[in-house]
Parts: sequence; structure tokens; C-alpha cells
Amino acid sequence: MNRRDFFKIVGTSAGAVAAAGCGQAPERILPHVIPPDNLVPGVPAWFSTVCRECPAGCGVIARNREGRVVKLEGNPDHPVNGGTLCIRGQAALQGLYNPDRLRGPIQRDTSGERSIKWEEAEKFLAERLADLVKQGRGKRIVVVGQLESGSLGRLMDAWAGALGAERLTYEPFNYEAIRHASRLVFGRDAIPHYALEDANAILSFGADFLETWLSPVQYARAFTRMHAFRDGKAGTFIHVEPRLSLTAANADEWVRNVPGTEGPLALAILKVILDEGIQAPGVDVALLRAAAKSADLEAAARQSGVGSETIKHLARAFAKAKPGLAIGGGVAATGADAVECQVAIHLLNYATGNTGRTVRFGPDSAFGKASPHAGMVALTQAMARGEVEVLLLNHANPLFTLPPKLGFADALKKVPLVVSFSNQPDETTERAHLVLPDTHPLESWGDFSPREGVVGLMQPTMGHVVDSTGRVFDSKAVGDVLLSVGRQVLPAPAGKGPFRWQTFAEYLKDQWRGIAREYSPATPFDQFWEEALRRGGIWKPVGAVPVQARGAPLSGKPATVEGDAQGLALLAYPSHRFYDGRGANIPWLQEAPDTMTQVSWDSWVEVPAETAKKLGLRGGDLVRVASPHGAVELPAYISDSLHPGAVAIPIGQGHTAERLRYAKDRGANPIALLSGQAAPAGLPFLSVKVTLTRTGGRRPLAIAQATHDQDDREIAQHVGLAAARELELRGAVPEKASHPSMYPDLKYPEYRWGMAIDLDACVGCQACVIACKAENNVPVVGKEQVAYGRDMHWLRVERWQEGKPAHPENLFLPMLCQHCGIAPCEPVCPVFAAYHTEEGLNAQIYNRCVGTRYCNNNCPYHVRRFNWWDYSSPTSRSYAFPEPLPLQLNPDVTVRQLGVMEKCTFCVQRIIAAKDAARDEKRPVRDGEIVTACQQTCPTQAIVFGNLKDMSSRVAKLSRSARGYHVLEELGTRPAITYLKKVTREPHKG
Amino acid sequence: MNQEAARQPTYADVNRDVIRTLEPPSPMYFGWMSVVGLILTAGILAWTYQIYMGMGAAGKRTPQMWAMYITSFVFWIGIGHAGTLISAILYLFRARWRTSIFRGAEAMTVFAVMTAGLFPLIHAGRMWFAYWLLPYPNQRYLWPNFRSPLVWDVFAISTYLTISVVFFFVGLLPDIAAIRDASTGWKKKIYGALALGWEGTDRQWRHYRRAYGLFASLATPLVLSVHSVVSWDFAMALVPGWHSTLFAPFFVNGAIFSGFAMVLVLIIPMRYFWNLYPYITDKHLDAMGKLILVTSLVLTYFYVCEAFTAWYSGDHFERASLFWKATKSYAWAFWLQYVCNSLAPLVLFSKRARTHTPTLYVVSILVLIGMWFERFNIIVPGLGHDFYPYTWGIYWPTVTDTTIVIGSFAWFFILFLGFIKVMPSVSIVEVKETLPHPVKEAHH
Amino acid sequence: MTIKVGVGVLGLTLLAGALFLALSTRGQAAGPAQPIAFSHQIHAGQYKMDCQYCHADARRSEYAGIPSVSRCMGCHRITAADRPEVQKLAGFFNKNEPIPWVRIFKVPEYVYFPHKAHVRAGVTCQTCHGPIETMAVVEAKTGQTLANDLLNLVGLARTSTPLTMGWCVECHTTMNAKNKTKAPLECAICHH
Amino acid sequence: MAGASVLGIFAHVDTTVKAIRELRAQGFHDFTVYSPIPVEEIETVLEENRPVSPVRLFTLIGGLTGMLTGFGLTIWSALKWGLVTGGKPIVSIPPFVIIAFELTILLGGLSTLLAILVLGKLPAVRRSSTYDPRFTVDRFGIAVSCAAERAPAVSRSLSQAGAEEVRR
Repeated sequence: MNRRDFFKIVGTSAGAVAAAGCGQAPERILPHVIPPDNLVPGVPAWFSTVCRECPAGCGVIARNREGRVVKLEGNPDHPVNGGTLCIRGQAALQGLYNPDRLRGPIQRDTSGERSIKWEEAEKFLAERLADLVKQGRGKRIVVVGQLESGSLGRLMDAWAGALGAERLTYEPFNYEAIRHASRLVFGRDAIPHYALEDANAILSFGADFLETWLSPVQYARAFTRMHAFRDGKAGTFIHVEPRLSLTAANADEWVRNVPGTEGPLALAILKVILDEGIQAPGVDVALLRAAAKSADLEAAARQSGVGSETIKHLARAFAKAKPGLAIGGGVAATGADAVECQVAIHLLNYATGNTGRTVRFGPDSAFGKASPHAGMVALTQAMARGEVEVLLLNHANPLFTLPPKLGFADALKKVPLVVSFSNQPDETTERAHLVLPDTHPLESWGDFSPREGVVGLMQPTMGHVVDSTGRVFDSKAVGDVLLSVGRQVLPAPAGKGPFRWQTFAEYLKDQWRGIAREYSPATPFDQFWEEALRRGGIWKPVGAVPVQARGAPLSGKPATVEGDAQGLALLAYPSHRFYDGRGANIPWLQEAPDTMTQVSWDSWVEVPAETAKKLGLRGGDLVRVASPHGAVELPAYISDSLHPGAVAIPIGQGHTAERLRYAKDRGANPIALLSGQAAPAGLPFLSVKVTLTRTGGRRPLAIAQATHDQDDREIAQHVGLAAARELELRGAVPEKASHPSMYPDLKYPEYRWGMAIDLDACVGCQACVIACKAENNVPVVGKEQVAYGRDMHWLRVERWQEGKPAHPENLFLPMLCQHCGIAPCEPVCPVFAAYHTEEGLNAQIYNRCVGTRYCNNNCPYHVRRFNWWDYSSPTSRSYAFPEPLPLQLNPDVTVRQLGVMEKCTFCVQRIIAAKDAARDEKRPVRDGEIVTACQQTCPTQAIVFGNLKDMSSRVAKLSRSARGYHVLEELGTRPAITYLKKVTREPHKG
Repeated sequence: MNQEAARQPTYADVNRDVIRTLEPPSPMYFGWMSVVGLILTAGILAWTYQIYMGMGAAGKRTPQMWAMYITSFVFWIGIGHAGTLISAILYLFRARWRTSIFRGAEAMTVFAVMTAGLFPLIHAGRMWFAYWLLPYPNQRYLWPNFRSPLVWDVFAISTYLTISVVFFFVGLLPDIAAIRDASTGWKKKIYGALALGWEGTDRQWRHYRRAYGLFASLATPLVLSVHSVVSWDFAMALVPGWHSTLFAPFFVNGAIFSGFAMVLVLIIPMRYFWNLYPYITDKHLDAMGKLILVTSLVLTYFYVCEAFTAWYSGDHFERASLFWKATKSYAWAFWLQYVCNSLAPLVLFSKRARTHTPTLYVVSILVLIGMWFERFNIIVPGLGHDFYPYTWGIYWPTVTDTTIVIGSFAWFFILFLGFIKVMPSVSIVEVKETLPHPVKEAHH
Repeated sequence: MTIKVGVGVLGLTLLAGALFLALSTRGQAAGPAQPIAFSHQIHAGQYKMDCQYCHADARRSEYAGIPSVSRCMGCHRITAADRPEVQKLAGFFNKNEPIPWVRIFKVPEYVYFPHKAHVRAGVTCQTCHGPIETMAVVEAKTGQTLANDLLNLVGLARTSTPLTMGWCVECHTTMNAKNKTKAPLECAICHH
Repeated sequence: MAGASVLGIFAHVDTTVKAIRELRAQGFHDFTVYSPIPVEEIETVLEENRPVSPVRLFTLIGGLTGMLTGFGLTIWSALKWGLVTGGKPIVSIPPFVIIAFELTILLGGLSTLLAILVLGKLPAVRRSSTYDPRFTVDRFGIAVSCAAERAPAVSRSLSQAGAEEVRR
């Protein structure tokens, strides 16, 4: 695919001219008819919008080149994510350009399925609805949709209200338990805002806030601020979880408990605090004592497998933090006792004076607006009874996310008309009678409020996706459809009635008049609107609302887990890459390794080593995992660290929908093992015990990392907190002369680009990996190739572990081209395809490469990637960019051909662009002006890029840090990347 | 078998016996040719497939960016050393026993280098641009990187091939003239053209002899340099187990070792099928056997040095690499190398073994296997466990690369089989030189 | 006999070579037919319009840009509105369709050529595109030719053909030497 | 003065040597000796008054040219476009020595080949009139160019020396 082919279809929605097939055919270039404002071909335009990959609502800016979005970046002004994005946010682009995206409305009945026109589809739907409404059976219409906390949500409410329909907001992970507990303890039906950055110690009960919990990007940023070593200070993070999750691996202290015992543990800690009298002054001790009445330290220690000394230590460490922060979540804390657990956590925060400081009601999370799981259970029952006649699904896939045992699939058969607004094929959409594909969020108007006081504004960042053969993805915004159908159902004179707006965009703007009055009454609306569009929304600080604690009854008993008494508790946890499964058909996400296991493409069951030994399992052996409610078959991943009483399976894989080419039949869905019955805490993900049997089959996993053992090579290094402080005081060691070169040092006339990566900040989230793939047109190669060491990632996040395998110290290391000053790869290239630029870049000239691959042999870091297959030519079988994925390709970066070596360039295209801008202004490049794609997206800002020659630049300062070192320094390669050692805390003895 | 007692051949006998080898071949010859031809076709098809699909068709991966192709490249270059060594060095040392085998050995050299030369092309990701390694003025104003060992390879191997071909051809000249004079019709025309009008005049002989000596003295340092340069492909790299000053002599010795084994593999059947016993006697085999033995012992010494330095240097990477090679996934190949290269040749201490053709043949084959695996062990396991544990990995050959490697043997044998039917595989002139001159007065 | 054959073979080889050279010249030699017979000679030559009046993106973008149909119509709504070619233009405008111009100048996919930097450095359009203002039909002989490559091989080529790498490099080198400019000679600037 | 050539064919080395000596004694110097192999004895006789073969000069000049080309090419091309690799200087002499060495051998060898061809007057399209195919098998020959009137004398001395056959 020619990355610049799109030049010729600039500004034309028709895109009438087919790409010239071979080189000799005349190529057409099409000018604009009427040039759109602020779009100059070749110059990027940026549009702000909101990421809708999960309900965290991060602000996004989209880079539009020649009418197509080529890269997403975090909106630097946005209060949630502050310019950074997570792995899923980065990958949203491949949702936009997904080759399996639906191309238009579909009608399906017993005779099969067919494409229909929008007018037809809307008319069909309107007629059915009108019939029901006329008969006064509007209640038999149900709208189920993902969390929409903005105008679309209000429109849906209004629409449902006008038609007399029911409406449910369905999020598979809705954190009901927190909401429930808040109601019990503080009388507020809300999920508070957690200010991690202000805590000195975080005590987390299973909350995977670096992966999926509530707002992972925001929390990762906040976590770094509280935790990363700065000026000799660093906060403490204690994590309680049976499984060594990515979040647990980042904890200073990971406490492995028996699954389901978070509640008793929290309560026991509360009791210790009360017994030792180390609670904050002024709290209602009597209330707390009453609550902790049933707490029993020894019993909790026994049940949880956590020693009583450790519990006491946790209590003291937490209480003395002032403020600390206790949080609870994750799947391990979603058992039957989840509400009790959350109550105990709320009380812990209350007891140590964190409420109002690090736990803030007021800026409540949007998650509090999701309907409880009980609503879905009730809906299923109603459907089964035949009480639902029209079911409208807005980005909800209950057939995948609800346990089959609940019977949703059968109930769905009883619904005469199922309408799905999904623009991707999925399990539920496959069963819908009418599919009305919504526009992708990046093509849509809309807004989203992730918490009180923040409203992100969404605008189309490009026109409708048109692939390079000229086929349009004929989608229509769900808001537009609702308005249009609503008007047909309840006709009203123009400009009147509940659906008087012609388009959803108009409705949105109208809604924003209200927002303008609330946020900025003095500004004229047009100005406010334009500013909001530019800024990406509107936000204001919302103070903490004072809350009064109330007593709550607590049993202090661990969660009950049903199933075979000899079985292992099932931890079905949300995948960091696929969330609830909605990202599974995004090839980037499939190919990005799970950091802890380094598995890509497949799904697995994490089996504790003890059980594996008993069953004679090796990694990759197929295992049948059976619960009372179902069974799945998955390859085993043998874990030394998982609690011996548990097995863990990530949620997100196991799709069955026919048209999901990347996700179909990949792994299995552990939700099939759950009962699905509503508990007070919603759907209990921790509720069953499973038994494992070896099937005898094998399906080896694609694991990128050969070993997590560094074999004493000091690749990822760490230093104790005390030692780090000492180093800090002593200052940097002068530039080492320990690895002299035979040759004089190279002179860099203007710049020498370099990078500093703080391993203390890196949490291993893989966002940089996808940002790099997106920026640099890195192809996706598939499971077999990854398994065989042929992945193409220019940047990889390695996980190294030290210490006891059951309880290791984990180190995350982003490894990319080190741009060595004395690069071993360069002199071996026979044709100068690899050479050193005057700015210290280790350049790789793809079109000069003949593919001897000598450079990668000689690269001690093996960061060079070879095009083993032809990923770039559309006629090749291994083509990596099926339509319309080529639209995403960065026009500033070559798509590499078959047989050439490629690697990280330090985003040389960004360097060139920044130098160009600087030259316009006749000045040198400023520090911080060049931001590489990986640095840009890093939620913890672990990566800093800049000019090493400028002694005042951030990167130069960091490179001189006393914690700095080079990987494999002894080889004398003099890398331009300095890693800063991770700061580890002294382990607690007990 | 013992042909020692045979009558001393005359000059005319030599001409007759040698030219007899060029008679129209037997059905068996065609049988062999078609077998080899079929294998070669498979190899060519595999290569075509690889060019079409990409290097992914071969089993390479990170970290084994090089594998069987470079193994075979070094192997064939090594084989290509014996010929020039026998022609040049033994010529300079006036080792008379070389005369009846050097022609075959030289042909082997030329063909082995021609085989070896294919591998860098087969190996390159974009072989269609391989000419960029040549220094030629171009409109890009770009030149190759003369600091790269691969460019040294280009120079060393093309020089070696050129000089070997020239040396080979110059040696053939008088013999071609002899065939010309013994043949008729179109054959006479072709051989006549190839003989360049050689008549064996005193003027021709005097320059020829002088030049031949000069060729020998140029080829001697060349032959040593070529495998040194090839060894630098590895020694100049950083990879543990590669980055060693030992490599040049180690490779040169190994090359001679495997080259002699290949010579034996070729001439033993030749002697049998064409009844060349008067010319290739057991004395020759004995001398070759001794050389194989000596080079094997030297090689063993290098092996010991290699292992010792890896251990004694205390270098963590070197040690880990050696330990891994010897005990993990590729241990079988590692120990096979020692059995074939260090143990098997020890039987040649016995004179009986040195003159017992089946034994000699088996040892030679083992040596060839061992030497192929020696290079394999340097490359594949060496890369598989280098500096960076993240990327450690195991290489699995595919059908494609295996077929290509086997095809390369077919390519070599098809060239050699072709050669022995069109050119004298024993030097007419030099065999005659070893015979007593025809004199009238016996007591002269 | 052998001599005759030799001469014959040599002759055939030379002939084949000459034929190959003749056929191997790439790039559009003659200007292709464009959807509208637009003449640069009239616009840039006769009326001395600035190139960047129409190709307005050249100073701010990688691409020089093709004027939008509405920009053309800006003048041609009145100017020469009766000419048949201008009416064709109006036809496109009225149908709200872009004009499918045929591209003449193109560098390979792996070359990044920014117009902006060259305009900023004061390089005239003609330096690369030739005397456009004299061309009624734009044509270009660009890119590598085998003939040039072979001449190079024997050391005979004195100049490179336009838009080849040697041609770019030559200009950058001379400009740097002559005018003390800092035109980059870094491979990665154009190839990344 | 008409020229003639006389060819004597010998079966033995010693008789050939004898014939050469005799011809020399009679003052004949313009003769060509054919032999199937290079024979030490014949060469010794022939080389008596001749300078050493100039082949080595070809080799030397070729070799030196090669070396200079090697250094010239590498240094010039490196300077032409100074690209740094691996922190090494643009003109890195040690690797260039290898190129220079290989070119020394290459051009040295090729010029030696040239020497054989030039000095041996090769390639020759036609056989010389005095050539006999047996010279590549086991016969030696002496072809003497002389004035026509001296031909009988030459024939005689060739026969006396032991020629199997004498042709005029």
C-alpha cells in the first residue's frame, strides 16, 4: 500500500478514482472542489474528542492528515488523562478502520440477511415502534446501552420517556459494590473520586487501577505522582490480591490472600487500627467499633492466609500515611461479599481521615450512573416471559458479557424485534433483526462526562471512512437515528415536539447551551462552543462534599464460592487489553503482549504451579476448566505466583461472532463459567470453584519473552529506597571512562538526541507499544509469527523478575533501539543502510537495505525487526493492512517492503517536523518540542526525549541522574538511552 | 586392490587413460545425473518460492537472523580451500604426490566456491539488490561500506573465485590441447578454441612455468585470507562465541580439514570407476589421510582453546553461551561435532585405516558432517543464546531452507559430474612429469 | 568460422543492449492528456502569475498542492468564461466534482520530499520542475534510467537525470559549498 | 633470401637436448622446441643465454595497481560521502587493508594470466605449420627456421642427433 495514495482522494467524499494498480498506470490527483477550512494536504490538523473505549472518558486529540485520522494522542488539557492514553485508547483507531466494520444497515429475518437502505430501515423500525406506542405498549420497548453520561444519554432518556419505553444502562463492569457501600456508609449513591496523587500510601484490595479499574489512565498518572521517586520521596503502595496482576506487580508490597478474603482482611485492619488507637483524631470511634465488632484478627489471618503480623503491619503502614487511601475493586473483590468489603474499605478511609481528602464525594464517577446488574437479570426474565417486543441495543453485547447460564440467549429468541446499533459484528448483533451501524466515536458528535465537573466534547475528527476502493462505511449516528425514528413515531410540526432537532449535532449544541450557562455564563455561547471544541470540552474543579459516616453491619466472613470443594476459585478478570471483550477484534491489541505473561493473540488459564505439577501440566497444554455452570477449554499458563487455591482467566477473548476475523475462536470466555445471578454487589465474578482436567491436546501460547530471568545480566536494574536517597545526595557519577573507545568521541554539531526512561515510573501498561505501532506503520504479524520470534514491535515492554518465583520483584523495561553512540549494527551493514546521523540517530534506510540481517545479529538488544513476509503489498498473502486499515498509515513514514530491516527511529519524522517548525522561526529546537510517540502516550511519563547536548534539557539532566545506567553497558555501545533504576522498598519482615 | 606392482605407464598411456575418462558416459552416469538434477530442481523451486514469499519461508527468526544458509556458505567456502591449497601450497613445497589429485581438487574448489557464492544471494532478504554490495559508480553516488565484513567477503570471494578459475584454467591449458589433438569433429573445434592455440613450445612453457609459480605464490596468501575474511564475519561481530581472535586460524584449519575430506569423497569413487589406480595410488590416500589427521588434531586444539577461553575469561556471556550450547536444545549438534571432527579421524593413526578405502571414505563423510555442524553450532546455537535473554530462541528448519541446502549439494555435484566428462580430471601433463623422462641411453 | 560467430554474437549483444537502453527510459516523456487542456504557458508565462498563487500549499506543506476548483473559478467565473476548456472547468465546479488531473512529477514512495523547506530556502520551482512557464503541456523526464546507470557504470555520465537521488545530492552539495547553506545530506532526512 | 623451416621429431629427451646443443653449435638460434611437458633438461639448455622471463614484472605491476586501487577506492569513496558507522573514523585503514590486499591478489593474478597470453602469443587461432599433434602426447620437436639453402644441413644434424622423423 502506498502511504501517500490518499493524497489523491483528498477532500473528496466520493473518492471516485481507483488506485492505480501498477506503476505505469497514470496516477490521478484530485484537488478539492471547495477547500475545507484548516485542512492543508500534508499538514496535520488536530481535532479534540473523547475516547470511548471504556467509560473513563479520557480526552483525545486526533491527528488528521489529508482527511483521515492517522494517530490519536491524549488531550494535554484534559483533567482525566492529561495528554496521555492507555493501550486501548491508542488502539481505538483500529476500531475506526477495522476491516470487519459493518458497511451499512442490515436486516435479518428467517429468510436470511440483506443490506437495506437507511430510510427503509428507519421506516421499518418506526412502524413497529409506532404500533406499540399507539397500543400503549411502549413499556415493551427496551433500550439497553453502554454508559452514556452526556447528551446522548439524555436524548435516550427523553426518547424512552416520549415513547414510554424502558431504558437500561449496561456496563459489564459497573462497580456496583462501591456504589452500594457508599450508600450504606455515607448515604450517597455514588462512586467517589479517588485522589491517588495526594495519598502517601495506597492500600488496594484487588483494585487493578493500572489496568481497568474505573479510570486507569488517570490513576496511573496519579500513582506515578504519589509513588515515583522524586527528591528523595516516594509513596508506598500495598496491594492485596490472590493473583500477581500488573497492578500487583507494581506494588511495593504485594500481599497474596486467599480469594474472597479481602473483606475480612479490611475489617481486621480496621480492628487493628482501632485497637492500637492509631485512627485519625476526631473520627467517630464508637461507630467504627460497632462496625468492627465481628472482626477477628486471628480468624482473618487464618482465612486469608495472610499472617496476623502482616495484617498489623499493613494497618500501621496505612494509618501512619496521613493521608493514605484504601481502595477496593478488581474481580477478586467482586465476590458475594463485595459490598461488605467496600464498606470496610470506606470505613478504613473514614477511620484514617482520608474521606474528603483522598476519597472525594462530589466529583463522582460516571460509573455511578450505570444500571445495576439486577436490571439485566430482570430484563432477561422479562424477555423470557415474552414481555419485550422491541429491544434496542446501543453498544451492548450481553451475549458475550452475560453468563450464558442466565439464559439471555434463549430469552432473546422471544423478542420479535432486536435492533443493534453496533458498528462491529459481535455475538448479539449477529442475532439482531435490524442492525443500524452507529458512527464510530471518532466520526461522531457527542459528549461524555467521566465525572462531575468534567464534560468532554466529541466532534467528528474526519468524514465517514471511505476505503481506497471508494467504498463508504455507511454508518449513521445513533442519536440521528433516534431523532429521525422518534419523529416518525411521534410526528410533530417542524421545530416542535420532543424530537424537533434535525440532527443529533443540533441537539448536542442545544444541550451545551445549558452546560454553557452552568460553566461559563458570562461567555457568549458561540465563543464558548468554539472554545469547548478546541479544548475538547469544559471542566471545572469540583470540591469534595462533606459526608457523614454511618454505621453498617459487617459479618467479617469471607465470600462464599460455590462449586466443588476440592476445586480452585476462579478469578475471571477484565483484560487489560480487551476490557470486557470489546477490543478483541483490534489486531494491535491482539498482538500486544500481556505484560505479565507476555502472551499475545490467545487466551489462557493461569494455573498455579502446584496444581500444574499435580496434573502434569506444561505451559500450552489444553485444560478443561469446568464449573457448575459451564466449561471452557484453554491452554495452560503455569504460574509460580498465583495463589494455590485459585485459577485465573482473563475476560475479553473467546468471541464466536462469524465476522470477527481477528477475535473469532481465539481463546475462551470465562464468563461462561459463572452463574450470572445477581448478588448485592452486582454480577459476582468471584463466585465459583472450578475443576481442571487435562485434555491431552496442546496449543502452545505465543509468548514473546523467552525468560523472565535476567541471568545476572543486569538488564533491568533497581536500587533500594535508602540507597537511592544516598545516591541522590551524592549526585551523579561523572561520565564514565570505564568503557573507553579506540576512536575519538563523535562530534555532534547541533543536537544529539537521547532518551531517558525511568523504570521507577514505568508500570508496564504497553500503551507505548501501540502508540509506536500506530505512529510508525508497524505491521501486525499474527500468532504464529509472534510465537516464532518474528514480531515486529519496534518497542517492547519486558518484564523481568527477581527473587522468589512465588513472590518476585518485578521490573518493567521498555526496550527499543538504543541509538548507540558506538553502534555494533552500523559497521557491519555492507551498504550503509544502517549508519549514524550527525544528530546521533542510528538511522535505518529501508530502501537501501538488502536484507543481510547482519545488523540484528550484531545488535546485543535485538531490537531490529526484519520483514520476513511481505506486509506492505496488497497483493501479498501476508498483507498486514486489509482495507480500510491503510487509511490509518502515517503518511510521514514509509511502509516497509519485503526483506528489509526496520527499527525504532526515535520518531525521526517528528524530529524533522519540529526542526522544520523551528527553522520557520529561525531558532533551534526547544526542549520538549519533540515528543516521541511512546513518550507522548506514556500515562506515567516514564519516557523523556530531547537533546543530550543541551545540558539544561530534561533528558540531559535525567541522563546524568545518579540512578542512570545503560543496558549492557559493559559492551561499550554507549547507548543514547539512559535507564533510571527502579527504586524498591525494603521488604517488610513478617 | 594393490596396484603398486603395476607396470609403469608411458606418456602415451597417460594420454590414453585420461582421455578415456571423457568417453560417452554410461547409463549409470546418466542415472546419477538425473537424480542429482531432480534434487537441484527441487532446490531451485524452493528458492523461487522463497524469493516470491519472502525470507519467512526459511526458518529464520529473531535471534537466529542467520542459520543454515550461512552455515552452508561457510561450509562450501571451507571445502573450496583444499583445491587451491593442494595446487598452490603443495606445489610450492614440491610435494609430488599432489599431481594426480590436484586437478580434481581444483575443480572441486571452483565448484564449491560457486556453490558457496550462491548462499549470500539465497540468504539476502532482497537478493535482487545484492549488486549494491559491489563498488560501481551509480547515480545515487553511493558506495559500499568497506568497513563491513560482508563487503570484505565480496572482495575475498570474488577474488578467490577469479584466481581459482584462472589457476584452474591455466593448469588445464596443455591438457585441453592434448584432448584437442586426440579428438575430431566438433569436439576438436571446441577444445581447440578452449586450448587457445597451445602448442607446448619452449617459449610458452617458460612463461607458463614462471607464471604458474607466481600463481601459486599469489594463491597461497589468498587461500589463507579468504577463510580468515569469512571467519571475520563472525569474529568482527559482538555475539558471544563469535568475537574471538582465534577464529581466523581456526576457520582456515577447519577449511583445509573439510576440504581434504571432500577431495577423498570425490576421488575414491573416481579412481574406482575409471580404474585410475596407476595414478591415484594408496600412497596418495595415505598422504591425504595423514593431512586429515593432522588438521583434525589442530582443530581439536582449537576446540579446547575455544572452550578454555570461554571459561577462563570469566565473561558471563561467553560462559553462558558455551554452557547452553553444550547442554541444552542443541547439545546433540554440539557433541556430534566433536565426535565427527575430533574422535573419528583418530582412527587414521593406523596406516591400515589410511589405506583402507571404505574406512577412509566413512571418516571423510563423518568429517564433512562434523564440519557442517561445526559452522551450524557457531551460528545457530551461538545466536540462540546471546546477550539478551528476552529474545533467546530455538531455530527450526523449514522444508524450504532444507531443500535449498540439499539442493546446493546437488548443484555442486552436477557441476562436478559434468566436469569429469568434459575435462581431464587428472592432469595429463603433471602426471607425465612424475614419470621418468623417456631417454634413449638408459644410463644417462 | 569462429571469428564470424564471435562477431555475430558481439553484434547481437550490442544491438540488444542498444534496444534495451532505448526502451528502458522511464518517466512520462511526453505530457499526458489532462482532463482540461490547462496551459502553464498562458498562466505562468504570458500572465506571469506566481506559481504559489495556485500551488499555495508549497510554502507550508510537504505538497505543493493542486488549486481547488473553486480557486480556479475565482478568476474564471469572469475571465475567459466563454472558452470551451474553461467551460469544462465550470462543468466540474457545477457538478461539485474534483478534476482528475494526471500526476506528472512523482518521487518514489520511500522518498520524503517537502516542498516547504525548498521554498523557504529560495529554490525556484523551475529548478526541479523545469521551465514550466514555457510548457503548454507539462511533461517531465525524470527518474532513473538504465542508460544513465550504465553510463555511470563506465564512468561516462556527467550529470544525473532530474529527480534522481544523485541529482538531489548534487544540488545540495553545490549549494552548501557555494552558498554556505545547510541543505541536509543525511540519508534519514529523505528516507524514513 | 627464401626462408625454410625444418622440423625434427624426437621420442626422447636426451636426443632432443643433444639436437639443441648441436644446432646451437652450428649457430642456429631461431628454433622452437615443442614438448608435451616442461622438461628441466631442455629448459636448462634453452635458458642458458636468455634473460629471466618477464612474467614476474606483469605480476608486480598488476599487484601494485591492485593495492593502489584498493586503497584509492576505499579512501576516496569513504571521503566522497562521509557516513559514520559504529563510531569509527571515516577513513578506517585496517578494514581498507583487506580490500587492498584482495585487489592486489586479484589484479596480480589477472595480469599474470595476461602475461601468459601476451608472452606466449596466445590465443592463436591457427596451429603453426611445424606443429604436430603428437607433441601433446609423447613426442618432442625442434622446428628450425633457416635460410632455404641451409635446410639440408639442419635436417642432417637433427637426424644425427636421433630424430625419429625430419620434415621440411
